[in-house]
Order: sequence, then C-alpha cells, then structure tokens
Amino acid sequence: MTKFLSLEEGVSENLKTGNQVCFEGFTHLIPHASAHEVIRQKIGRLTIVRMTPDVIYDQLIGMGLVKKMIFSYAGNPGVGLLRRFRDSIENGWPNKIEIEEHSHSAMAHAYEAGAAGLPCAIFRGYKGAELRKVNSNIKTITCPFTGEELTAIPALNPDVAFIHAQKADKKGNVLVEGILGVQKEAVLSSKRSVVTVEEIVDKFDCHPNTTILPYWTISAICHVPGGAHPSYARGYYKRDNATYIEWDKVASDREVFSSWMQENVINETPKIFQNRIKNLKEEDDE
Amino acid sequence: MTKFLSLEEGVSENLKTGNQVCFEGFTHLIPHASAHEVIRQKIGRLTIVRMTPDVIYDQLIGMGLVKKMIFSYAGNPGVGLLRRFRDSIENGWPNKIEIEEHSHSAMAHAYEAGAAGLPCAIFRGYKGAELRKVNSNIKTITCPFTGEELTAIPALNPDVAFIHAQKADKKGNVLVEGILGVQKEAVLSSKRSVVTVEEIVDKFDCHPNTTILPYWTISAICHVPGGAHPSYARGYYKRDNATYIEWDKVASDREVFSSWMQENVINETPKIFQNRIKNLKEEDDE
Amino acid sequence: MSNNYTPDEMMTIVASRALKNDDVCFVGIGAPSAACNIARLTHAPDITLIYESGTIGTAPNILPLSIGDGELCETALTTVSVPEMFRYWLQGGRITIGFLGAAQLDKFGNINTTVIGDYSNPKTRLPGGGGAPEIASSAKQVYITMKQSLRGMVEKIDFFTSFGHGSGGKDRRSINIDTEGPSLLITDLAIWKPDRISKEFIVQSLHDGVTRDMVQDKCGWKVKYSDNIEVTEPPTHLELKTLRDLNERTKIANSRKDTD
Amino acid sequence: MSNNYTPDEMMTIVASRALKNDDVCFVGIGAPSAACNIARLTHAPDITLIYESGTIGTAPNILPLSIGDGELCETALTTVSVPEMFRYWLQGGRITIGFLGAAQLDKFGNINTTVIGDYSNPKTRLPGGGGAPEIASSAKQVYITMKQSLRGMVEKIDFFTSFGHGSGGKDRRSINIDTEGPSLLITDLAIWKPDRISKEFIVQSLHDGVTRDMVQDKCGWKVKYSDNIEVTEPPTHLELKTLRDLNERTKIANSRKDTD
Repeated sequence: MTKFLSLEEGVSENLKTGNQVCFEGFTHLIPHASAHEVIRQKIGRLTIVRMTPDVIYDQLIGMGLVKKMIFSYAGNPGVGLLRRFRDSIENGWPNKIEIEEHSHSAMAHAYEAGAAGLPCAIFRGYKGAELRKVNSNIKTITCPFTGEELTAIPALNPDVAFIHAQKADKKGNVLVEGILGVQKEAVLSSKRSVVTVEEIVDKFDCHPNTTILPYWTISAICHVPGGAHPSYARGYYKRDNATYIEWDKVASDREVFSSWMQENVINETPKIFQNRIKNLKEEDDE
Repeated sequence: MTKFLSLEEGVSENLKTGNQVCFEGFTHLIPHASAHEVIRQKIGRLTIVRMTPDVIYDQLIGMGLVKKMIFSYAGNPGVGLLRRFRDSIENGWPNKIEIEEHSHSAMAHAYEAGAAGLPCAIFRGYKGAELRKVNSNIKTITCPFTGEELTAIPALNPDVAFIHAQKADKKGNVLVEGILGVQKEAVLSSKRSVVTVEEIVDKFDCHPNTTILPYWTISAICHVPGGAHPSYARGYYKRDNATYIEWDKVASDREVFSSWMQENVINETPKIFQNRIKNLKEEDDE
Repeated sequence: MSNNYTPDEMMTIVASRALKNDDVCFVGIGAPSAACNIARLTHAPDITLIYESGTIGTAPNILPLSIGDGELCETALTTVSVPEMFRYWLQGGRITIGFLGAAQLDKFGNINTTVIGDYSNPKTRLPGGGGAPEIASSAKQVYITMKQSLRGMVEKIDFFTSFGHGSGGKDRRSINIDTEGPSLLITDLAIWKPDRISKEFIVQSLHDGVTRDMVQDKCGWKVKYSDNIEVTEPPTHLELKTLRDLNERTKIANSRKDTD
Repeated sequence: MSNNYTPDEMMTIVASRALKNDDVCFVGIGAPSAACNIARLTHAPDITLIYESGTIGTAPNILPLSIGDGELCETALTTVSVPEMFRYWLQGGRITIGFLGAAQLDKFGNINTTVIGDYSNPKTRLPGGGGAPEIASSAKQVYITMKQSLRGMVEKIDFFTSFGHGSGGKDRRSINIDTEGPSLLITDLAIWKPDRISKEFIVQSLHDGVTRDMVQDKCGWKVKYSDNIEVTEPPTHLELKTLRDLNERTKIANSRKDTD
C-alpha cells in the first residue's frame, strides 16, 4: 500500500545502509532526484543495480556510498566513459567497488524472473562470451526436452527500486509511458519501491493497455517535478544532452567532482529539479 | 513480409493438412471467420492449440478435422461444456482426438518461450496437480542457484497462428488493443501467421506503447469485418453472448450440429460476418 | 434483513463478506465474480479485482458472462497480456485471494474440474483446470464456493486438478508449497474452515434455517462441526438489493436484441 | 560525387550502403546509428531500425545522443519494454543485422568493449558489453564499424566481450551458435569480409585514395587482401548531403539553450 511522502521521507523510510538498490531508467525517466537524496542522507555500503548505470551511479560511487555494483553497461550514453566508476575500479578512489557484470539480455531476464516470482531465468546467452569466466552467477542448465545447454542467471530481487514516472493518481496508481525500460520489472521484483512523479492527477484517462502500476505495488510516491533531469520525462521536458556532455568534464577530476557535488547535490533540495527543467519544456519546440 | 490476401487465399497459402495451428483469442478477438474458412477448405489432421478452446474448436472437432488438441481450458465460457469436444473424447465421434492438457500458466509460459526463441519455459507450476502424471511434456529442472525444483514445459511453436485484430495499416502493421490475450506471443512463436482485421487504415495514430505487430512478422492480412463474431472487437462491436448461449443447444445433438454447420459455415463466405455484427455495434448503446 | 432469499444468493453474499477492502482477488466466473463485485459495491469499495484475461483493478457494472468480456477491460485500471498476468501477477505472489469452484471437492480442499471417471476414458469430460493449478499454489489463500451435492462433495475426487491440503496436515509444505491454500469453503448451506492441524474442512456456521442433517445429506464425507457453531447472518436488505440489481442489469445486457 | 569528405563520413556512408530495404537492424549509437539512418533516408526507406531501448521501426529526424532519446520513441511504430526487446525481438531471431562497434577487435571479428588489461585490475575500465554478447550470437549477421588504429585492431583482444568467429573456421558452430556472425567490417580505410573458410577478415575494397600501407599502418595484425581488390566508390553528393544535413540538425538540437 502506497504512501504519499516527501522525497526525504520516501528515501529514509525505505532505503537502509547495506541494501541492494536499483535506480532504473533506460535513458528516459532516470530517477536523478532520488539518487541525490540518497547522497544527501549518506546511506552507504549499497549494492547498486542497473542495466545502464550512468551519471547518478558515477555520483554514488564517487561519494563512497557503494560497496558493489551489478550492471551490464557502465557509460555516459553517447558521451563516453564513467570517470568516477573508472577511478574506483582502476585506482580504488574513494574505494574499490566490487562488480558483478552481465549483458543487457541477462539483466533484463533477471529482472523479469524477479518480477515473475522465479528464482532464476534461463536464456540463450553469453555464447563464447568471457563474462562467463569472471562471473560465478552465470551457470548452465540443460533443456529437458531438446538437450540444449542454456544459460541460467539468478533472479534480481533488490531491497528497493527507485523509478521516476510521469503521473500518479490520487490513489497512488502510477503511469509510465514512452520508453519503458525495465522499470515495471524493477518495481515488481523489488521488496519496496519509491516512485517520484512529475504530476499527481485525480484520475488517469488513458489507453487501456497503458503501463500502470497499481498503488498496492508501490511503497511511496513523492511528487518531484523535474526529478529525472538531466534525463527526460516524455510529455514534460526533453533530455538535457548538454548536461550529460558537461558531466564528462566534472567527473574527470576528483576535486572538481567533489565541489560540484557539494554545490549541486549536498547543498540543494529536491525542489531544485523544477528549476533545472525550465528551459527544457516540450512546448519550447512546438 | 506480409501480403494482403482474401481470407480464402490467406488460409490456403498458409495452412496445410497435418499442421499445428492455433486460433488464439482470449474471449476477445477470437478469429471465428478464419476457423470457418479452414472448415470450408476441409484442411484436416490438424493439431489445434489454444489456451481456451471454445466454439470454433468444438466446430473443428465436430467436423472431424482434428487429430490432436493442446489446451488448458475447454469450455464455452460462462455457459458450460463443449459438447462436440466431449462427444469426441467420451464417444469417439466423429473421431477420438488426442489431447495434451496443460494449465493456463503453463500454456502462457510456453507461448512466451516460443516467442522468445527458447526451447522450453520454466515456471512454478503444477504443484500437486495430477496433470503431471498424464502429460509427459511436463518435466522438472533444478535451479542451479537455489536447488529449487521448477517445472519445465516445451515452448510452443505452431506452424500457423490465426488471430483477429482491430486494424492494419497500409504497410501491413497490425494493431491490437483491449484484452490482448496471448495473441502477440502466438504470432511471434509461430512459423507463419494470418491476421483478419476489422479495418485497414492509412496510418495508425496511437499511444507509443500500443501493441503493434510490425508487417514483417505477419504472413497474410485479410480484411474481414466482423470476423471475430460472436466474439467481439473492442471499438467495433460487442460480444454476442446470446449466440454463445445458443451454441450449447446446437452442439448438444450431432444432427442439429451438422445441419447448422452446413447452413452457417459450409454454405457461407467470409462476407457473412459483417451482417452478423449489425445489431452489435458499440454505438448502439451510446 | 430479509427472509426472502435463495440458498444461491446466501452463498454469494456470504462469500462477499469474507473479502476485505485491501484484498487482491483473482476472480473466476460465476459465484466468485458475483461475490467479489457485491463486496466491491458494499463494504469493500477499494478491493482489487483481477480476471485472468489480464484486467487489473476492474469494476464491472454488470457481471461478465465470460472471463474476458469487454466490460472488464473498459472499467479496469489497466489490462495486461495473459502471459504477464500469470507470470508477474499470479506467480509473482501478488494475489491475496484466489477464488475456485469445483466439480468435485474433497474434505481437504482438493479440487477436480478435469474428468469424472478415468482420465483416458472419462465418463464426463469437464473443461479442465485453466488457471486453477497455479491459483491453488500461488494465491496467498484460496476461497472455494460451491453448491452442495453428493456428486460434488466426495470422499475421493477422480482427478487432482488442483491441490488443496492433499491428505491433510502438512502435506502442502511437504511438496514445497508455501502459501496457505484453501482457508474457506462457502456452500449454499454452510461456512467451513479447515481444522488448524488436520486441515479437514469443519463447519463453522450453518446458514439461517439449515440443519446438520441437511448439510450431511448433501455431502459425501462425514461432516465435522466446530464446537462453537454459529448461525450465519442472513443477507441484509442492502446486500440482497445490491446482488439482485447486479443480476438484473446483467440479464438486460445479455438479452438478444432481435430487431434494431 | 565529391572529393571533399572525411574518412569518418566515408565509413558511415559505406556502412549505409550495405543495408537493404528489408533489413531489420539492431542499431547502436554512433556510426551505426548514422549509417542506418542514411540508408533509410536514401536507398532503403522501409528499413526497420530497432534500438535496444525498445523502439521498433523508428525514424528519427535527428541522431539520438543516447540509445533512448525521446526522438526514437516519438517516431517509432511502437515502443516495447526492454525485457521484451531482448526476449521476443533479439533472442527471438528477428534481427537481420546487428551493428557492433569495438574498443578492440581481432581479425576473426571478436570484440572487446570491457577492459584494457586484466579484468580484475584493468588499465582502462571500459563500459562493458551491454547488448553485444547476445547481438553477436542472435542477430542473423553482424556488421562491425570502427576507425582503424593499432590500439583498436589487435592480434589478441584483452577480453572476449562478444564472440565473432573465435579462432576462425567452424568455431561458431562448435559452440552451438547457428547465426552467421561478423560478415562485414567497415573501417575508415577499407571494406573487409571474412574468408569463406578461415573466417579471417580480408580487405575487399580500399576507400578512394587509401593505400595498402595506410591500412597496415593502422592494423595490429598482418592484413590480407582479396585477389580482386576494388576501390570503394566515394560518397555521392546525395549521400554526403544527407549525412551532413542529419549531423547539422542533430548539432542544433543538442546545443544548450542558455536563455529562454
């Protein structure tokens, strides 16, 4: 059963030190505001999970809150590498995180299996791929009908999923549209879930097959307009590509990074996000 | 790559004697016109597959075209039993069909695995259920991570899938909305597919996450308005519940059945379906 | 309160009372569907009703004839595919109450809807299990509704379509089912609950005007009774009116329009 | 025809020419995305472009910076979830061409985008495989684009992120991969195809003005050449204009609006 909370409460009530947590979003609807709140609350020793860890994962790692990362592609999409992630892996700054590395297909299957209540997923994957040798969570299983050797991976069941969505209604049902990523599976596979939304409306008026998460699948809803910035929310604001490109510079230097985090995250509140999207509203182009 | 064909051609080009075929639809969008065309063309020795075989499967069985049925619930929904199916199983009239019986969950997983290119599906199913003892296609597999024994079933990959949908566009993309059933999985798991549609439009104008099958996944599109009757097509016409209730009487007697089939199927053409929905248009109520 | 009601109405209304506002019900057609909607229209307005056709959070104005009537989709919060329904919602463990009916039922809540007689050469071929085998194991609890008869409530069912408490006791745990299983049986004559230890269904409450003999006459096993047996409260005026209005709306909607 | 083009432009345009109107391409960001869209805007208007973010049949007016830009969804036939994308569409065997780039590539089309150096203590930690391990095995064919360099085209890659032809010959079949694998390599200098038997990449065509020495100078293995080596046709005026217009539209769209 969902509760409407401030983001401060949504985070503190649901995420605990040492939890396994995902902040999912596939380019679209990435829950930046939630990750920043976690950083402000200094909730650490986290195992962070995501198919495409990008800027916020670079930030969590650089702030020393991460013990381990489970992932399939760690990059600043379209820009380059994640420099704080690299600094951790290559130089152990501020700490060397453990990694469990997968392919996208494996992670997608693992979230699906988690949502479907299964302990593992089978798929046709990793053929000839060397991750098999370095990740002990990649095993094989034999099809009892054809004898084919299939790949097996454990289901993902994070303690907490954070996602950002377009709308919640007054009961707490959540609507997601556009590029859906694995957000539905992330919420359904996790023990708890916190959803930031652009808007709270009385009632949805939408296509019958729209992706809606019923209120009883969600732990907390927090109204944070702009909460995906510099990612985007279809129907609300565009992706701030320039900010993604700038991140490469910020993250390239430990000191620049630290002072940027102090100024833009530690000293801020979730309210700042609505300012950040002012020039990115969709109607600007139309 | 799809072709726009008459239903006569769509059926004759794609379905061959002895094929495994599904006519999917979950109450909604059941492809009645296609099944009737198969009956007129007397394509026999079929293995028919469906989660919820209902009236058209009763008809195919009663007309002696079926060798085997793979299914999970054989009833006239909300009305009662399938009398032609019973007559085949209990009395061998006109022939005793073989059956491979599953649960809904198993069939849904099997179509999904077929669509996903896997040889089998694993799920948590059939616990304590006796179908395990009478269906050799229900096996077990051990999760390599938890040691849990899971159920395995082979993927479904029919030779041909028939579905009915609301719309095709001029390129042959197909739109399905409302109760979706397993139609998408049926098409994607099958080697060939024939889709009857209510309407052909220039271009879709719909929500980005609507269920659309691209033209290159479909073998043939046939324009058959009313082709789901007495099932329904959301946005076009309502379910003809009275006809479902009447079927119980028609099917209760071999001779009544045979003359009904002669009159309403053998002597008809796909064009009749548009007449059958005249009094069922959605606007009648509004 | 009214004395003027049928045993069928009593059964449906008693079943509706067992449902809570925060339940998530996997609803079958027939008595369960009526019971769930009466609950929604009376004491449990926020109850979540899910039909296996994929409709989640539905609120039909009339009772569907089939599990996938248009009314279910039009009034639902959202409609998902059938594979998703069975994977993410049922198997995912999100259903609190699964409703099952039975052609044959034994005293441990095991159900047969597959065949009467031998599986290969049945006397009567029934529709089969549909969603039941996994509803029985995945829903947190299972409620069963059925009209009592000697043919229906039997010492030994012909086929285990879905597993209740097996031979009783800890049988469910022994085959690694971790849900509660059948926890309530509502017939047209009585309310039954499983004994805490043996898991055999015990009569807890007799519907108003029903005697022990009447229950035993329509039950194929030796009926056991609770020490504190109660009398089921008859339908209230509101309950009865809600049910009858619903049935009337449904009847009108399903009648054939022969002329335009 | 124009002589006034960069090697990057040449690479992208040559890649676009390899695509057919009925191809279903799984598109990566960067050169593959540009190539696929040039094909769509020139000779292959009906080509199906699929990005792993779930967008099927997309036709972006500008090049996406990321794999999930809004433009991809707005112009797509439909957008599905990421699990569905990898399960039904890639693993389902519906992709004819998978496009891959590489940080390191060997002569058998094996690709590394994971680490430079040792996996546990890398010299450079790269982003990792993303979709590549299964694109390499599930797409009917794999096209590779990369700018040549001694660091990139190496005798031995540090990590097998995705499997090409292994050690060559029938290596793919031997590990039960039944797709064709890398069948085309397009660099900024040449067009390469695998030898029918050995599966080693062989130069088929040198881009206009490129010499064998130039190719060898930027390739870490001993380059082999086809007996019938050709000269790649330079970009046509239309191709070049289409590419430059696309890049210009993209640049404008991605520039920051500092003031309202």
